Amino acid sequence: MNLLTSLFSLMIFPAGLALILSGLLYEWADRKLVARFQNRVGPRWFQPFADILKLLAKEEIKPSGLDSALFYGLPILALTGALTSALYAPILGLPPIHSFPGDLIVTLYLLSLLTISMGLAGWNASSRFSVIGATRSLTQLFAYEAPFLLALLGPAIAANSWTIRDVSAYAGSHWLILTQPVGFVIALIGLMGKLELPPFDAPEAETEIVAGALTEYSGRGLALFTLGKSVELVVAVSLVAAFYLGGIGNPLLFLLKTLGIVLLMSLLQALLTRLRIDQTVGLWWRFGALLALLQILVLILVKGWLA
Amino acid sequence: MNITQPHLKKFMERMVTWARVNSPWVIHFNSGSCNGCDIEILATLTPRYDVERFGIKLRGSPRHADVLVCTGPVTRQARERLLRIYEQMPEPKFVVAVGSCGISGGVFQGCYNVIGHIDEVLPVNAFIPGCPPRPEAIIDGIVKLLQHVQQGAPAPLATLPKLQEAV
Amino acid sequence: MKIGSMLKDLLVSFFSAPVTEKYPFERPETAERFRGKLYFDPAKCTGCNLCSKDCPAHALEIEIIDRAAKRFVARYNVDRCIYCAQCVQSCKFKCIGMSSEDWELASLHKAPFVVNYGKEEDIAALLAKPSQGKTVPEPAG
Amino acid sequence: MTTETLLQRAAELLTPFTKDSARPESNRLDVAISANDLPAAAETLSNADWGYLSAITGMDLAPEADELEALYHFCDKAAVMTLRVRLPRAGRPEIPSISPQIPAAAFFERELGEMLGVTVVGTPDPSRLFLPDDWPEGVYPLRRDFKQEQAAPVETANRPEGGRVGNKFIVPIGPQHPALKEPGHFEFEVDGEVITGARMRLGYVHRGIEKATEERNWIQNLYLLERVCGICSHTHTSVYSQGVEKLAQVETPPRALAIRELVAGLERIHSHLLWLGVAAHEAGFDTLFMYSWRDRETVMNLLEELTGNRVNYSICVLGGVKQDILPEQAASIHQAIGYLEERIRYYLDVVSSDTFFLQRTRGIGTMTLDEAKRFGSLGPTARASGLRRDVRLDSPYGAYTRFPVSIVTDERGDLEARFAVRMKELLVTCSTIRAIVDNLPAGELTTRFPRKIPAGETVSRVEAPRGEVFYFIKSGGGESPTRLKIRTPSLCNWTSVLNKAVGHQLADVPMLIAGMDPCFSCNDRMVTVRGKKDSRSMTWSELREYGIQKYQGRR
Repeated sequence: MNLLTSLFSLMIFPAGLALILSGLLYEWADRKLVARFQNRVGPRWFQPFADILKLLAKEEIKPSGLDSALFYGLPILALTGALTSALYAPILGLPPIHSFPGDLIVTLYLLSLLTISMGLAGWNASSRFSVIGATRSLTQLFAYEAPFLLALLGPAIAANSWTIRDVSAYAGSHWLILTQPVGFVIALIGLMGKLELPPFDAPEAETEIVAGALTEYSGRGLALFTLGKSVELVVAVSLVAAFYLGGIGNPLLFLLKTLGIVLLMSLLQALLTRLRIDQTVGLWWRFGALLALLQILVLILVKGWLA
Repeated sequence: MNITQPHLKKFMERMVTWARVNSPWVIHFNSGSCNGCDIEILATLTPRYDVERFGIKLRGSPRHADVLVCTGPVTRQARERLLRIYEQMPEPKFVVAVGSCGISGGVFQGCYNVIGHIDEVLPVNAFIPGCPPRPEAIIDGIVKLLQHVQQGAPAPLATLPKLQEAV
Repeated sequence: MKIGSMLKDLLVSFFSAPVTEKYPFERPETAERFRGKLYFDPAKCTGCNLCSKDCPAHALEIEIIDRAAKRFVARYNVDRCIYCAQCVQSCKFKCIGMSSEDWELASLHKAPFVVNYGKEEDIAALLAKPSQGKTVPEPAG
Repeated sequence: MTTETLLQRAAELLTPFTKDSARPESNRLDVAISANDLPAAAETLSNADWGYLSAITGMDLAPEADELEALYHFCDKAAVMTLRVRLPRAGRPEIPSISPQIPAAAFFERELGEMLGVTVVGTPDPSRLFLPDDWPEGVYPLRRDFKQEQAAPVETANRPEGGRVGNKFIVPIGPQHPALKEPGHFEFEVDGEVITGARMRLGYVHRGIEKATEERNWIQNLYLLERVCGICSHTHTSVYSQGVEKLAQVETPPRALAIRELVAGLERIHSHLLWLGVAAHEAGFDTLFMYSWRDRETVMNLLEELTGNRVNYSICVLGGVKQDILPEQAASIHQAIGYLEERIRYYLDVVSSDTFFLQRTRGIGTMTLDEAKRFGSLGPTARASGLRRDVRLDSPYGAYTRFPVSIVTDERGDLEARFAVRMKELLVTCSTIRAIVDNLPAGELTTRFPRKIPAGETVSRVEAPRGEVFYFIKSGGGESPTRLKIRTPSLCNWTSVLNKAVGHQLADVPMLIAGMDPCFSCNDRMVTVRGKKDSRSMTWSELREYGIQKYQGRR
């Protein structure tokens, strides 16, 4: 019997279809807020659905001279990476469906599977712009991965457990944003680095390298990649919300928390200029990693002193 | 399943046309224009006109685009690039000629380096005269094209000479 | 050296209505000097053809059927016209003007771009016989 | 240093080379010299720091004399000194290059070579600049006997290179552009992210306007020249009508001149705000692009209200202007300028204090004063490096004597300085516009103007938003000009941009070229079309092979 319920929860409700729909809605919220900050009306609510459906119905062109298995396989890999990471994350205000000790680390690496597959897709393509886009997204991956991980480890250490379910339960009782404000800031900025939102969108800088790694993709490949990115947006935002903004209360409250983070992110997107790739890496390594390490150090001292 | 086959197919057809009409991604190419029409096209993206409310996004790569908005009287040097961009756009694709130069050569008719009409190089779906047309007139042109697509008129597949003959 | 120097502007426009004009649903009113589509009044015309001589884009030709009875037909190409109003400037009898309301001229094919102004029977007579209007030098290549 | 003393000094400097000299106008001196004295003459002029090379005009004197003539125009403040070199028309006329002495001459010589068939000996890059790749050899459009049939397309194999050539990695940028601008074609040799070399090819927007002016009468040319560039259309009509009015010795009424200066000011505001938005978009700061273009709509409304069109105003007529400034329009000008002035101050503060934006502009593409002089750069780009060059002050034309402007310069010379100079310039323009509207001189709008212009030559210079526009107009007494030379400011600024690009990051290229141009190439990629139709595929090398065979007629 639980095969049917787990199949249902995998395919339909919290993980599969509902996740994709909420991913598209979050992406619409992000685009609408950025447009409103720029004094524009912005897209209608069903815009991401129309984009994805149109892309799926478009003809797919595979430029010659590149490995077709990789060309068709990587978008699928990217989307599956993003979808599976949702299994352990508290999405849509529900406690995670499955959890096992140490699933925090697995989720984070499943999330960066998308960036790695996009980098590989860019590297595989023949156009110079995808190659440059791929190198940029991989260099940026190494830049923000460490501080982002450390920022999420803070609450895990505070709750001294590695499973997301326990950490979010622990975070439910005390608001970690107050005790670890630096951790929250780094997690937020790390989130924008992972999702390659401006000011960290050098890998797909439209005016320099057109669409970076995705320049060659059209039709289905492009649809799967954009879908993967919006699902990643949902998963990462709910992870940070669950850890820092007081766990998963009732679903409505959790929805407000995630939308609060999306609002903050779109404000930063509208406010800041895109940084060159060497400036982003410099920023991450000089401030990001340092502050995150400091935060962990302080946390361990405090825990040691308390215990 | 076969009784619902035609219904399913019709429903899918309507859904795909709905998606195509509601998210027309645009790519802009200046084939020799004086920039008057180009700055009006760009003005449609800015807050006062904001075409993102129709789902129109300016894309940099021909791979991602559905509508090629082309300006200028197609100089001889730009002709091959124009063909190449059109070749690289996935089906179904549409071409909008903006400005009197693109439709008839405008004030540059008879210049030695100018071909004159975009529809001599590509199959054009919509013409927007004006020198330059106002941003509202450009939006009006694109809305007319989208309404035409809405009525289910399939886009003319690439009927132009293939790249080999064109080179 | 501020981090977000445009923050105030962003917040102001976030909480106020966007400045976007909802074009196809509400039509903006244009300045009354705006140069839209041409209109021609054959009654005042004398067939002097000064307007089509100075047109930089060969967009206007006046066909003279009967000078005394003021029977003229103006063949106006909407797609060639560059909306510069030199014809309005050259015409001494004020029979040509540019409407400031009529600027939504987009169309899906080129047929509606040739417009004939004049009395119905003159236009019919003109369309009957083959027109030998000014040939535009065909561009090379 | 009045114009008279400047011209005398130039005459003295050139006495060893002068064959004969003439003074056609109060501020112009023509010096005829022989071809091989040219480099020496250029050397003495640049050593004596006499002005700068503004343009090279090539003329074919076919009906009168079987000769070509190359005119090297040097300008210093209001003085214009032209070196005239006559060359035989038959065979391969040759002229020594002066680019070793004046690097800015390289582009002019490239154009002279391809348009008139004069071989410039020793010019760094004699390849084609404007004419298309498939233009037949030996056909020169600006010769009098040029017929369009001679120019049938000829297949050539020299396609722009892309991808990995040897160990160099070529990034082609242009001619298609995600945001806007004239398509040109740039090729940057890239080592990792740092640029090691840059090559450029224009010609995508070359429509052959200079030849077309000879086939149209004086009135039609007004509207043809207005469409040389859509962003500074008023500049071209005012420089053309000012030159033709000088040729026809017609006195333009002061009210018309003031209205021309007013519209030129409004055009400068719209052009600089446009540039601010596009440069911010290149840097990835889309919010500034959205806000600056939203505020630009105010000045576009104003232009539409005054002239009837948002971009090609067509307000200039030979001998005056078409539209008048009525009292209620003066009120709306005041109201709009008030709002714009406040917003421009705000943008000046944004571009000089936003930390993230300064990361992309401070210290990028820094050009020192003498580099600016050597590359012959013009307009705000030059003034940002401290070069005090502005035609509205050097040789005031039209109503600029009655409503003067003050010059804005900066010493830093980097991108941030160029943003600051343009914004400060706008503040000066706003106050000038207010002064014009308040005391608009009374009087007529236009005067009678002959249809045939008496024979003669003249030089007309105007300060466009991007720099000095130089026109040389020669009339043979008929209804159309015999020669009309247009030199737009961008041609001079390319050299400085290309040399500055070397050593910078690829990500800085759009910012470096910002305000000028293209960013994405669409060529050099082949396609396998998989789908309903037949699948055809060509690899890149296959197509090049195909192209070469096709061009040699074997296919």
